[in-house]
Amino acid sequence: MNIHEYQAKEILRGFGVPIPPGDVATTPAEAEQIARRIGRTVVVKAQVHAGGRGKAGGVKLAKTPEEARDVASKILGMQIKGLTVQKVLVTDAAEIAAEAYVGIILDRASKKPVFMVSPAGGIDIEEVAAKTPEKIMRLPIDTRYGLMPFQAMELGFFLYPEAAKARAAAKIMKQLYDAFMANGASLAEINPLVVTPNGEVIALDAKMSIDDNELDRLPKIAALRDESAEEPSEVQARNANLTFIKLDGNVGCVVNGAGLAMATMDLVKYYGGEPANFLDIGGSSNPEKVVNALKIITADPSVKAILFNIFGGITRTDDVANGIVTATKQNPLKVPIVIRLTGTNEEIAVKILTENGFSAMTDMDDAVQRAVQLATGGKAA
Amino acid sequence: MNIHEYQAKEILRGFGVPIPPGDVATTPAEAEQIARRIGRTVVVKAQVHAGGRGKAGGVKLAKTPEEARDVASKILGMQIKGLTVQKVLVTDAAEIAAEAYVGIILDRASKKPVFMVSPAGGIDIEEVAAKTPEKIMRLPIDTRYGLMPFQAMELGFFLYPEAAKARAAAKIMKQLYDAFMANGASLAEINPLVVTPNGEVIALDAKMSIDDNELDRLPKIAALRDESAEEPSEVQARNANLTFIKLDGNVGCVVNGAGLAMATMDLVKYYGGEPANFLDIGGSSNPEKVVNALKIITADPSVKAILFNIFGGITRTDDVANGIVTATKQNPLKVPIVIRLTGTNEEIAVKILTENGFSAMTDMDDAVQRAVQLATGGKAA
Amino acid sequence: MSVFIDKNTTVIVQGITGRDGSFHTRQMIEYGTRVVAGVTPGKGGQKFDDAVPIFNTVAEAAKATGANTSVIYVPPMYAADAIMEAADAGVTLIVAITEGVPVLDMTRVYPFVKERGARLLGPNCPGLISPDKSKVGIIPGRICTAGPVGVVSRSGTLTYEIVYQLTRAGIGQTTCVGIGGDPINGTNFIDCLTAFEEDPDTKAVALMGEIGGTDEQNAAQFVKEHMTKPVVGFIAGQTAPPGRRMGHAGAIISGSAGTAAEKIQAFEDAGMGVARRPMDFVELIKARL
Amino acid sequence: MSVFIDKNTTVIVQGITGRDGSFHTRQMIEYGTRVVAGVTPGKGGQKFDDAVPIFNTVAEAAKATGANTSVIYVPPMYAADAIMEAADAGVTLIVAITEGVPVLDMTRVYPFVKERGARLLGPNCPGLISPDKSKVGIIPGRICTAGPVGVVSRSGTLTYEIVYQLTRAGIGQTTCVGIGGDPINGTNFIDCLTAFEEDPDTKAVALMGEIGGTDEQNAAQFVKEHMTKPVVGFIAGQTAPPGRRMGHAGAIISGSAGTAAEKIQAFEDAGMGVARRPMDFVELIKARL
Repeated sequence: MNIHEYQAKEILRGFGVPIPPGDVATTPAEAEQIARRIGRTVVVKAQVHAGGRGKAGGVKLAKTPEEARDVASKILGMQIKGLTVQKVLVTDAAEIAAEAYVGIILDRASKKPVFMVSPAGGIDIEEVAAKTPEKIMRLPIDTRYGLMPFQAMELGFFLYPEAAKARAAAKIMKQLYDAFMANGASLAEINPLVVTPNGEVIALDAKMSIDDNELDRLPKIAALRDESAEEPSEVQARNANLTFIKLDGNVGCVVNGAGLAMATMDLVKYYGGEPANFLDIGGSSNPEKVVNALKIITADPSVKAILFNIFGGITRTDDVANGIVTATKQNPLKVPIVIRLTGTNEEIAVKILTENGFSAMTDMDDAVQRAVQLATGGKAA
Repeated sequence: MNIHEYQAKEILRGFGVPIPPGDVATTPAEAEQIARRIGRTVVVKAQVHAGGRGKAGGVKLAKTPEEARDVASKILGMQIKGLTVQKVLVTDAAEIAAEAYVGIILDRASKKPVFMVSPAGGIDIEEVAAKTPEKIMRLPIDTRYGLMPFQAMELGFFLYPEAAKARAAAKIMKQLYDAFMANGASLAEINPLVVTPNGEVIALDAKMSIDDNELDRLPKIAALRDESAEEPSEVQARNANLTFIKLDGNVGCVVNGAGLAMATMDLVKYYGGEPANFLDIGGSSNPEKVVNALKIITADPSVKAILFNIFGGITRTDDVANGIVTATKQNPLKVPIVIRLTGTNEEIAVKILTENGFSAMTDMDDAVQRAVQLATGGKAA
Repeated sequence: MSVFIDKNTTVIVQGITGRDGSFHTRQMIEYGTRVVAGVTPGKGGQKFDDAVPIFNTVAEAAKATGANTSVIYVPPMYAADAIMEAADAGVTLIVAITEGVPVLDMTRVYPFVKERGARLLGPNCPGLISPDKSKVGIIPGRICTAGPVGVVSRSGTLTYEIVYQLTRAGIGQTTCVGIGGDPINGTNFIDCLTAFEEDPDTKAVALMGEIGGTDEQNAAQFVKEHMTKPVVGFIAGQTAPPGRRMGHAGAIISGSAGTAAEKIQAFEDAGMGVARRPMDFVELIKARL
Repeated sequence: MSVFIDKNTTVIVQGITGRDGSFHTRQMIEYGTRVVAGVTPGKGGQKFDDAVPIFNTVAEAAKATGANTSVIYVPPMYAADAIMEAADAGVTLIVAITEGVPVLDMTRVYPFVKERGARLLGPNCPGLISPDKSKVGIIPGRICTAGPVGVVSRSGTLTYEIVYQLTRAGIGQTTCVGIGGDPINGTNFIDCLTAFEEDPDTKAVALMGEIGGTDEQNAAQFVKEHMTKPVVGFIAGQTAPPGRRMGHAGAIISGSAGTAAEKIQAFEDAGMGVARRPMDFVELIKARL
């Protein structure tokens, strides 16, 4: 789960990270008030789950409260990578003497959270990695020991040769690490970490992603989810316990299991179709899930055919069949459907389907070809 | 450092351990007030750093506030193992259905804190270990992982076969472990952990010892030290940064290094004397320490001779010599002194001593024999 | 022969009285797996289906039965503890089926299990099956048949799909291993390839990877350098958009590392067979046996 | 030959600019120890006594100099971190002089150092010296002389006393090792006995123990089972009252384990020579050479 910059900053402040004052506004008037309270030049920043806000015009300086209102009125409502800006962060525009990058990423190769720091901050770390890899220090952290003081100092000295700044940075590393661990993060980033003209080390921007698996035990963090900043169909799917990602194709896919779902999408593409979505109904089947899945898919006008690909293991294929019958009774389908079922209770499932006027296939390859034909009107290979 | 039962209970309460209400009193009137506030039968318990309080008459039941006052007046001022009772804990006398033992001890063999639990509680765990060792479960804890939930449950089920009680005990194990770690303990004990007639699991007595090395970073715990409950000469020594233990002999020993100090005491005994103390002036010498050491030793009327045994490594023997001269100028000695010095700046030290009327020896064995002779009037071998 | 499990595998089921645990315990027993104990704290002393003794702790279960394997069906927030409990009790194979285990938990679990010398499979995996010998986990027994192919995969139902196709084509398996799709798991492709290479009955290996991470590239490197047996690979997620999760936490494309194209290239460079579609496995494996 | 350190030992001093660190660095250099780097965060780039380069971190120091050993003189609350920093930087011998390190810190330090394959001596130890070759720590060089006796001890000044007596009697040492008196330390008697047994130049060993714990009993057992060379032992603390600390946290008599009598008995059972007084070492060792 991604959280907004202002939320990440709030968390990091709680762990002691020095961050200039600021607050979030949903209207230009609120932005003006916040700017007035800060009483100095502010920066107004779009709060959306997308990178490149600056380039998109979502980050602007404002020297006066009135200017903050004007700027906010332009940014609020703006579209950035398909997402509408609903909130802006209005924050003290600190002066900057130097910019660094500090991040922690949960890394599968080392099986550890890994610190990445670079004295070349303020830009994409990917760019630094590509152009000047020697300017990045990577430090895997053994969570059994945590970030040890000497490691924090190693990171600090990599950013700043001066002991005072290195120590200040080391302290921030520890705070960032503690925030990362306590909040079940998969990513926590300060970019830029800046040195102000009078030598203070402070965090100007912050980003955190939370491991979805942690949310059950972190209700406060789970409550930070901003559904208004997400694709509505994805919100709907998540609330129905479905894993769903909207794409731009014409074949709506309902599959059990992520690997099989991806393989199904790939096969759709292979036969000349375009998958309209990734949708995994997961392991434990129940008809309700299938009903919800169909609701979400049929709401997408670009879907020209629906493809079910169910390999019943834990998933009972009769549950899926019942779900299809129920859903289509409630909302008759306007597009053709191809159902491929095999595995647990297959015979019952086929019986249910045929009794309700559906036909079922057993071979994945055949089913995908058929769905693509239907979606493309037979134009695809 | 040992802390009192009431202090240990206060700490454990802070970690959530269920403990019956109670408070500490220094006068019979206070004890009465506390008993009145509790409003049920109470137990009045001497707060001294010594085991076997019960057998010594330092723990008594009182059914009424008046009885609590009477009992407290008997316990306060009582001597237990040479220590005067200055405080009593007045606490709810919970009814007991079953008693268990729970302890954590920092163990040198496994290099870990080790849980020791036994369903046979309420008595000395040493007794259980000797008579029914199968009733003790030992579980070393890897502090990198901490006490894991499954381990807490293993301990809980060892005490109680019923899941509810095992779970309650497991929770207390975790709380005790957290208290142990957070307070730099070397020992934390709940004895007895009891089951009340209505099935609650609660801690009736608690004991904690703190690693002295932790006190610098735990000022709140360091403040728990009750100097009134300790031997005054040992308090004085500690405040002068000396390691001192009072014994009953006639040869006062001043040595640098614990091993050499023990070996010196052993040699005193070997030659027929009795060491009056253990005193280690430590590694970094300064004349002030020697002055304090002599003050403490000369205050003991049983000391008949003083023996210095200094092997100068980090310790500069001239510092020691200067300390002896200063101290004896301030307070002329009433008993003979034998000074053995060798090592760093030995020549300077000898010069200082001889100029001030002292003689110095270089051989440990000779010096010890001489000191014993002086202390025993030549009677010892 | 087979890898990791066989007729001598004796299994403890952690969470045996839960919904998933009880269902799959029955499935395993029906398949012939030697399920010797169950664990549900507080139900110690009872019996599951009047047959399998239940214990309060894995330590007790292992001590009483000498089981060498444990399979875990406990809820995600308790799974890390359950894995560590199993490792601490001395079983040598731990199969964690549970999906949704917090990844940070696994950063502690992994070294813990390793220190104790146990093998962990999963979490978020379907387990493994050695046809006609033993199954530990949830892979449907009827889709498998004994034979010469080792199967290893990051996903569940996709594995079933391919195993089923192999079986229908008369190509049996030594062992099918689902290593799971989580970012941090106990057993990786190389561990399985090593085991298949050593297993005399395995004549070829089918490997199903996914986008995200570099495990498949590492596996390809291993195949190139250490495998004498043919390996056929497949990558799911060629159509996945960059940077989006596809259910498995592992299925993320991060920067240039982890794309399907990159992984397929690595397979080709290693001289592996590459299945473009799931159904291609049948012909590619057949040609290599 | 010698054990643990020799002419090839290259040393980093952690806390080189501190009071103790600077004093003993000069002593070590004077003795001939190859002190190649110092570490004091914030003083990186400077030189100690215009000769020894100072670095901000041990990692930098180790990388720049290739040092194989680090000696630690930092304050007790920072010592655990300093030890782990040294181990992480890849040095193979870490000598922690610092006294007063919280024991719980060591419960983490010990496995950390072990995982990295380094040897830790101490904390709360005087270090070690191989006469005429190298000294790392604080043992006064002038009391030692090269020769055939290995010395290992839990205490500092008591060791000096005995080494000095040996030296005066013309009995030299291969290496003198002070393992320290703390409850949890990195190197124990058995580690040292093993090294002395393997060292061809060591002909006999002098071992100085203390009351508390069971290290001496374990050492005696090891001598009995594995040592071909003669060992003479001594136990300090025969007159210590039960249950009272005598400066070293180690010197606690807990129950029946750890008394001087028990340890002396173990020495005798192992066929070791037993020194009743410190001065007895000279004759007992001489008789065994």
